[in-house]
Amino acid sequence: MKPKPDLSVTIAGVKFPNPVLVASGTFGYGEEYGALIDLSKLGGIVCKSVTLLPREGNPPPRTVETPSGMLNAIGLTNVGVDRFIQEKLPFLQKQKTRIIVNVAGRTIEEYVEVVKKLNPCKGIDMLEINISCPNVKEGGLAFGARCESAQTCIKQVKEISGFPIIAKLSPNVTDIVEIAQAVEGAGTDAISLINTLVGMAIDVEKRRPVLGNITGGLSGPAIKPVALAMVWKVANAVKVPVIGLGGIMNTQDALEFFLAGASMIQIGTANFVDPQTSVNIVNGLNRYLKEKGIERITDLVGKLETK
Amino acid sequence: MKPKPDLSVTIAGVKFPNPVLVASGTFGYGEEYGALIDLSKLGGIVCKSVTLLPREGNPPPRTVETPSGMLNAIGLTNVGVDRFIQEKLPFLQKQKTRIIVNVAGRTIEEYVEVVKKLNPCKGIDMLEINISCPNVKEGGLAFGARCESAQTCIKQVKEISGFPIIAKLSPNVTDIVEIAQAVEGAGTDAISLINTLVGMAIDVEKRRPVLGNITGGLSGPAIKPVALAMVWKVANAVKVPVIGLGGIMNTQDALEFFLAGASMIQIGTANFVDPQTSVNIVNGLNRYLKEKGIERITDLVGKLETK
Amino acid sequence: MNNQRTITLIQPNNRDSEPPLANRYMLSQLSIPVLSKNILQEKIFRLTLSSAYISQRAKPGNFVHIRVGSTGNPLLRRPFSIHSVDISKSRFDILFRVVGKGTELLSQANPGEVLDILGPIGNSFILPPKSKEVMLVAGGMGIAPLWFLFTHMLAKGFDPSRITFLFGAKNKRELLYLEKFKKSKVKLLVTTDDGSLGSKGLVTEAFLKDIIGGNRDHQNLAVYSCGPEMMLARMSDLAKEYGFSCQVSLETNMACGVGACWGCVVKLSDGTYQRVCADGPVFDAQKINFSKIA
Amino acid sequence: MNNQRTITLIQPNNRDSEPPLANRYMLSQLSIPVLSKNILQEKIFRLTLSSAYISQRAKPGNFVHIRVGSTGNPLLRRPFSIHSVDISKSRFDILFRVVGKGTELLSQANPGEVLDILGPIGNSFILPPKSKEVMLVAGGMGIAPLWFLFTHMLAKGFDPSRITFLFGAKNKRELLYLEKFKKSKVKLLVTTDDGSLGSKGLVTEAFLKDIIGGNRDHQNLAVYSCGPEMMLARMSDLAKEYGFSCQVSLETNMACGVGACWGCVVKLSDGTYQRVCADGPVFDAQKINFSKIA
Ligand SMILES: Cc1cc2nc3c(=O)[nH]c(=O)nc-3n(C[C@H](O)[C@H](O)[C@H](O)COP(=O)(O)OP(=O)(O)OC[C@H]3O[C@@H](n4cnc5c(N)ncnc54)[C@H](O)[C@@H]3O)c2cc1C
Ligand SMILES: Cc1cc2nc3c(=O)[nH]c(=O)nc-3n(C[C@H](O)[C@H](O)[C@H](O)COP(=O)(O)OP(=O)(O)OC[C@H]3O[C@@H](n4cnc5c(N)ncnc54)[C@H](O)[C@@H]3O)c2cc1C
Ligand SMILES: Cc1cc2nc3c(=O)[nH]c(=O)nc-3n(C[C@H](O)[C@H](O)[C@H](O)COP(=O)(O)O)c2cc1C
Ligand SMILES: Cc1cc2nc3c(=O)[nH]c(=O)nc-3n(C[C@H](O)[C@H](O)[C@H](O)COP(=O)(O)O)c2cc1C
Ligand code: FES
Ligand code: FES
Repeated sequence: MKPKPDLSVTIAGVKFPNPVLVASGTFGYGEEYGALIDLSKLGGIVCKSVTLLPREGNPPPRTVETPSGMLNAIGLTNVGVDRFIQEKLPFLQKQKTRIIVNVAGRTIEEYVEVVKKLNPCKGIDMLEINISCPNVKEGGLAFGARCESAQTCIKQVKEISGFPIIAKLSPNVTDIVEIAQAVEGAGTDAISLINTLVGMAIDVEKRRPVLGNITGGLSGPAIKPVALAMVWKVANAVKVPVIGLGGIMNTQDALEFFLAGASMIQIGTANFVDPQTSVNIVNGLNRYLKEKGIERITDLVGKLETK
Repeated sequence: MKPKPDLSVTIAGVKFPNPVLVASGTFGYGEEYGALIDLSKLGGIVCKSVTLLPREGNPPPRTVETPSGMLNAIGLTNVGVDRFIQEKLPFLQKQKTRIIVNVAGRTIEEYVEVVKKLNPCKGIDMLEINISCPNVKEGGLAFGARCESAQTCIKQVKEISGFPIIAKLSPNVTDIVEIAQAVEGAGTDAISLINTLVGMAIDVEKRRPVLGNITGGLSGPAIKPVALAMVWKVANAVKVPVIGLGGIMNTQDALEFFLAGASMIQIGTANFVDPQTSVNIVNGLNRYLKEKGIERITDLVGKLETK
Repeated sequence: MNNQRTITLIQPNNRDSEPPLANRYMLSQLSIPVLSKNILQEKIFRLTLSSAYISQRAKPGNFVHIRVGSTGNPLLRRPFSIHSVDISKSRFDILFRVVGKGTELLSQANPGEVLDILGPIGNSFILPPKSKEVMLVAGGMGIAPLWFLFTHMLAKGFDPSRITFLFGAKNKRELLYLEKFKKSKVKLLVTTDDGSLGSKGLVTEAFLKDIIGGNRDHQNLAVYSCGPEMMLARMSDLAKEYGFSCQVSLETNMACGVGACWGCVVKLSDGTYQRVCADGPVFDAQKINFSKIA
Repeated sequence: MNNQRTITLIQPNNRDSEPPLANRYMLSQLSIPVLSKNILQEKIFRLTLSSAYISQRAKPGNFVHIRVGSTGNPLLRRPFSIHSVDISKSRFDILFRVVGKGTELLSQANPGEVLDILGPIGNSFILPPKSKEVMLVAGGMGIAPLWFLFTHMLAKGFDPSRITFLFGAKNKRELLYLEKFKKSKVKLLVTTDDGSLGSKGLVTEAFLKDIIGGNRDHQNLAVYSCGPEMMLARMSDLAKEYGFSCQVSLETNMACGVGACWGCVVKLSDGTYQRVCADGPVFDAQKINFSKIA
């Protein structure tokens, strides 16, 4: 018998039991899926974005299905960082998995405020800084779309953060490499990509946008090719670890991201389709490495041959 | 009996019998589909991009299917403008439909040269200037991705073009409106969007990119939400007519684009799925207008309610 | 689906001081065989599904979230109310109309096929004290959860002669279960859009006529309603105007179905949003801000 | 599909001075009913399709481009060689192995279902003068077009004793039609990867042994081959080395299937690309630059 393959990954000093995270906004605060999957099997949970103040979010409808994908315009609905710490974090702290808190803000000061409030908290392993939400008027994508603002935001957050940080990037840009290098320069510990692509759907009968917010963010298998291309480009241009996401539905998809250069992956929309997806992929990776006689998942990262 | 609805559209003085075009690169030079559909039923044919010199294109594989879409990296394979005029144009000139020649180049000079060679030709109604091809190393997207280069290219082409021109834009940009306004400022007669999104697929078994060119352009239903959002934004920001494309498969999709502000549409990948798509949509639009008692297709353009 | 633990899931939302409507704590992901399929009318199907787990736990108002097809198109699950339950036979039904590709695919499921189902989900209708006069107001497929509520009430010993069932549909063919209603001794009022049976027009207007003309004590009414959004908006207005209690079961686009994504929200009169999947689908009609749903 | 004109489609590609391999001029889009389905082996299916149009026009080497499923997943059509034709009964067969979701869906097509098919497409094998010694070399599903070529030759009066058929497969179960081969009096050589029948190893090596040991006049050979790319690359090398004529039927990813998109190209030795759908699928093995396909 070959030894059990090693799925563990260490990023910025944080050791994850396996490289499969669940993506922000698609897994609530963990508790919502607690009845359906064994959370301790996950590499970690990335929580729904938290902001300084509670946010009700956008008017409904907030989601609509599209070919092999979905649009969402939730609008960063969340209870705000104070209630997050009181009401949501205790459940997460008890879980035997890594916890990454995703932070969003309307201004750089807000990002900084939220991080300051999180700094004293136990049970948080990393922060993911969402500079890429397409569904809010201020902040979000406004920061992530231009090098200077992305750099400033990440720099200021990194300066005061008590946790290693991940910069979460938007695909809605001309040159993702430029942005990735900017946030690397600002000191981010890792980069995750992609957030959703801006999209729209129209109700022809009503002659209205389907979404209350008019536009929304496209996710799911439809965007996997776009995500993969960006992960590959960024992984080849930065030294910090890259976390890949966008349309990953199964082990095969996950392997494509590792080969392209992702050190870890996140599962988003697939949680809605089958809550077992993330756990299935952990098992699938184990099986794959065993079958191929590969010792460590890290041996696959960036092993794409392009010559 | 109500009178037959009016599907005709006039753009830059060119009257089209209906607003349904077939998209560049997906319909060859028309003759390839001549046995399968009645070309005279189309609003017009946009030919495969022509360049100054013949191009062999990229190494295979050149296409791969993705969820609700496909990647292509053809690489502007074409016979070059001289042979285009000698060998391909005569067939097109004989067709009872409008002919739009799509032009690409590695340098602005090449665009200009090609247009000069086309200027004396009969049977061409408009030119579409492809500043958005993601699958070539030089030119293409390099021009379309930045305002200045897009503007310069379109300006120089417009100055010497004997035909009205359409600027074909890329979705791989941070701010499509900025680019659209730049080419409007440069004097384009119309804007078409979107070309393909940059994407990638990986063969896990071989640990190689599926495409010979590593990355390719994503098209098909998967990208429809992205196309629709961009068409809506651009149509609300420019005065020149907008031609919408990206993932249109049926009449319903087409209607979404008209409501979003497209004056005309193009059918691309759908031709591969069902060569009848464009003709079916022409018929479907006729039926829809009749059923709803709408006299002219132009009455639908931009009629999206967002309040 | 190797994991079917039934751990407490979502903490009840205690924003308001009322008793929670919900029994929300037993969501599970199950592989459930189709026992039989009935085509009740053109495009209206009833599937009987075999699950001891769900049949034992389902309450009227609960729904299930079903994966339809595995090609990725459609991608997301589709929600359907639990339409009836037979605990002794470990089965339950869903009733649905084919409106798009998801319901189309589901209508092609054949006996023996196994469906991937999340359920039971959501809160449930609160039963009234037996002193109340009960009125059930269904529009079209709104019959799906109200039929379960109705048969549940009868089983719990509610007096059928104190129950009025108002049922509106496009035409008489879509007025399901007329025979069964007759046998039940309930007072049945039907309306159709085309006047092919009962009074022609909207079921809400028949309801209004009944509560005004019927000499009813509005304080003593317990009204339950399900149907198209326009209809529920009207019921909400009437509830506010006449002051009767009214529980409605809502439908919105759903992604996760388990309370995680906040995609399925409905706006309340106080300006806040609640999730139809985890805080509903049953809401107090008076508390919904229907003008902001559409 | 209201339009089934059969206009001349693609001008023959006259880059080289040889006679064109093709009969490419009668592509049509047809609605074709499935007559029957045979499961020959695990995952290997044969569909019999009813079409006077195609059966009358098909030549060995032609293929059809089939729309599999209508949910948009898979999106593109899938190409399959015409495997056999019965003109008198207005039918033709395709033979395929289930390798992914497209072939999976196609394998679920049942008699009576109607498929949306483009065809016949592509050029065809050029028959040799009857003075030649014919060798057919099939690997796996490569049997599909070669079987049509083989039966066509017999029907045209070729002497079976001058035909050698080499057939390689994974195992003996996948060596189809052994009985039929026996009856035909052709010389049959089989190989299997696992040695379960015939010689163990690659069919190309059995072929090599035969043409070296068999005292053959390589100038007088007419070789036809179809199979996995690695195998055809080897055949191409052998053809160059031993100087025999060899026609191969190629497979590449296809989008349009009608010559419009230039997606399906193969690289020739002169550095140019040709389309497998419109310029092939049959090519002179010596002219292909196989090292650049993979
Ligand atoms: C809690 C809940 C319980 C439900 N119970 C039932 C039931 O018992 N029986 C039943 O027939 N239906 C029920 N529905 C509605 C059902 O889920 C939709 O009809 C179904 O999801 C449509 O899927 P589709 O793929 O066929 O249609 P799609 O292709 O997704 O859409 C087709 C049309 O239906 C509309 N539509 C889609 N989803 C919904 C929705 N959730 N509500 C209203 N309109 C929608 C779309 O706008 C579109 O016009 C319920 C919905 C919810 C949220
Ligand atoms: C001209 C032509 C004739 C063909 N004739 C036959 C035939 O008679 N019988 C038969 O079984 N197959 C034939 N093929 C191959 C057949 O088209 C593919 O097997 C089929 O398209 C796979 O579709 P899928 O959706 O099942 O697989 P996918 O999900 O698309 O792919 C599954 C696997 O098959 C591989 N694959 C996909 N398409 C091709 C292809 N065109 N060639 C080689 N590998 C591919 C993929 O790389 C992947 O590994 C032919 C192909 C061509 C181009
Ligand atoms: C319903 C929904 C809500 C989301 N909310 C957030 C969020 O709050 N913060 C964030 O950074 N990303 C959010 N995302 C983006 C996802 O985390 C992820 O980047 C994106 O969906 C692409 O991955 P996928 O295709 O696997 O879903 C959301 C996505 C969806 C579908
Ligand atoms: C195989 C293929 C080849 C293409 N070639 C060209 C081209 O030569 N020039 C061009 O401007 N666009 C080209 N395109 C882009 C299409 O014209 C169109 O912009 C894009 O495919 C989006 O539309 P769709 O989703 O309807 O296909 C090509 C697209 C495909 C799929
Ligand atoms: S559907 Fe996700 S919260 Fe209700
Ligand atoms: S598949 Fe389009 S040219 Fe061959």
